[in-house]
Amino acid sequence: MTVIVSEKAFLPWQVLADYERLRNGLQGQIGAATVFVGTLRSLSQGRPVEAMTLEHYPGMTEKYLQLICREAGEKWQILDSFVQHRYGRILPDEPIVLVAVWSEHRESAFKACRYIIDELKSRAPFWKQEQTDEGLRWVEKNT
Amino acid sequence: MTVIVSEKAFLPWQVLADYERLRNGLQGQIGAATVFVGTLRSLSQGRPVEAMTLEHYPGMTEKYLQLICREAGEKWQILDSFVQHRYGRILPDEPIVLVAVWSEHRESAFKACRYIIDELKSRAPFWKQEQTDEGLRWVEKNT
Amino acid sequence: MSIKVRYFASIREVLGRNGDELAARSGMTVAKVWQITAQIDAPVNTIVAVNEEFSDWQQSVSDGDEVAFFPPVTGG
Amino acid sequence: MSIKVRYFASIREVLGRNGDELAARSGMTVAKVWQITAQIDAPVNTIVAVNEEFSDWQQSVSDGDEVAFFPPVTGG
Repeated sequence: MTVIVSEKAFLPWQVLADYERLRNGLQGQIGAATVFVGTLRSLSQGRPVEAMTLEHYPGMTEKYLQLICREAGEKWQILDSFVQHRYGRILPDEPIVLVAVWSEHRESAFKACRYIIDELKSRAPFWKQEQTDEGLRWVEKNT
Repeated sequence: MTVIVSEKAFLPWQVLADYERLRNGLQGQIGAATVFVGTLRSLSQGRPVEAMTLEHYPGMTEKYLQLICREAGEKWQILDSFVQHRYGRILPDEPIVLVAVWSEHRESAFKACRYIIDELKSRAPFWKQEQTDEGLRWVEKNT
Repeated sequence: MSIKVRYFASIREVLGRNGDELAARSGMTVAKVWQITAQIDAPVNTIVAVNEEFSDWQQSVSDGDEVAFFPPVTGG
Repeated sequence: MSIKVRYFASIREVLGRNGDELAARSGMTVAKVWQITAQIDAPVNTIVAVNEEFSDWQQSVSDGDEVAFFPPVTGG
């Protein structure tokens, strides 16, 4: 289980390739991997988005991401999980969040991956501020 | 929508990085990507698996994978889908299948990705033959 | 009239060949194609496809059709 | 007794600062901490956390606690 909260942009597929290459101990066990990547779209409620700034609560963010991953591991039989989430300034088409879950069978991987992103959206202390042609505005509700 | 059925081993994260890099026309639209990777485990029903040979029905395989992806696109609002599936001889820890779906919102991406892998397992004409320490045996039922 | 018959996986192994070529009467069913070419009882759960589409034993075949017999699929 | 108070996102902006340091009486509630430091009504839906855990307005705080106020989260 690994949780990374970082400001720098990341390439999800590169991150996963590196993570799997360096991981020890699950040889032969993994039958399924499920991945979710959330990316910044360039339209929000019909207005063009120039950029987004993600504020977060350092410490509490990591704590809740780890808690959510642990909960997923208690609810479903999974072998490993990985979450990377950005903060700071993000441009359209840049990834915001990456969630990956590995398990023996696909049911657990799908369920746990979905659980982690859903819970992250309702419990991890991040706040999005969009920069549109009307200026800055706080996103008030997650979709 | 892209479907690839091929004999050679592939690296799912590399395949996705290349596919996204070369894709045109969805700039700013994608908010969610969901990916499933199925990998050969080294244990099957308690016996060590040395290798697996996947037989397929060339032509019908591609046709059904494309049909299933089209069906997913009719059922959910998705922007793109990608399936790569191997045939031939596969070793433990090697990927067998990769499914990826891109959409504006995560609900469609998760549902469509799950649909594609579930339907693939029941309708795409592939047959697994495992090589264990007891010899070769046809896998009779998908899990 | 000619029908191309294909066998896959365990059915291919049981019959010892990849397929048959059948000179056939018009209106013949898939079941009849199996009976003439395989000459054994079809294994339980045998799936049939006509021209690369899932079909059934009562389906009539036409000149040039490809008929395939195989066990339940196990891909993914 | 000292309480560290933190504000995030729109609440930080409304109050014009990142936080406050509060010398406080023992047994003070989170609601009281807000009242003393923010001195305005809390925006509807304000979320509170004590020591990096979701909490509520009736929670009592202790010396050294960190109390945070923020709007509903919108990550992911």
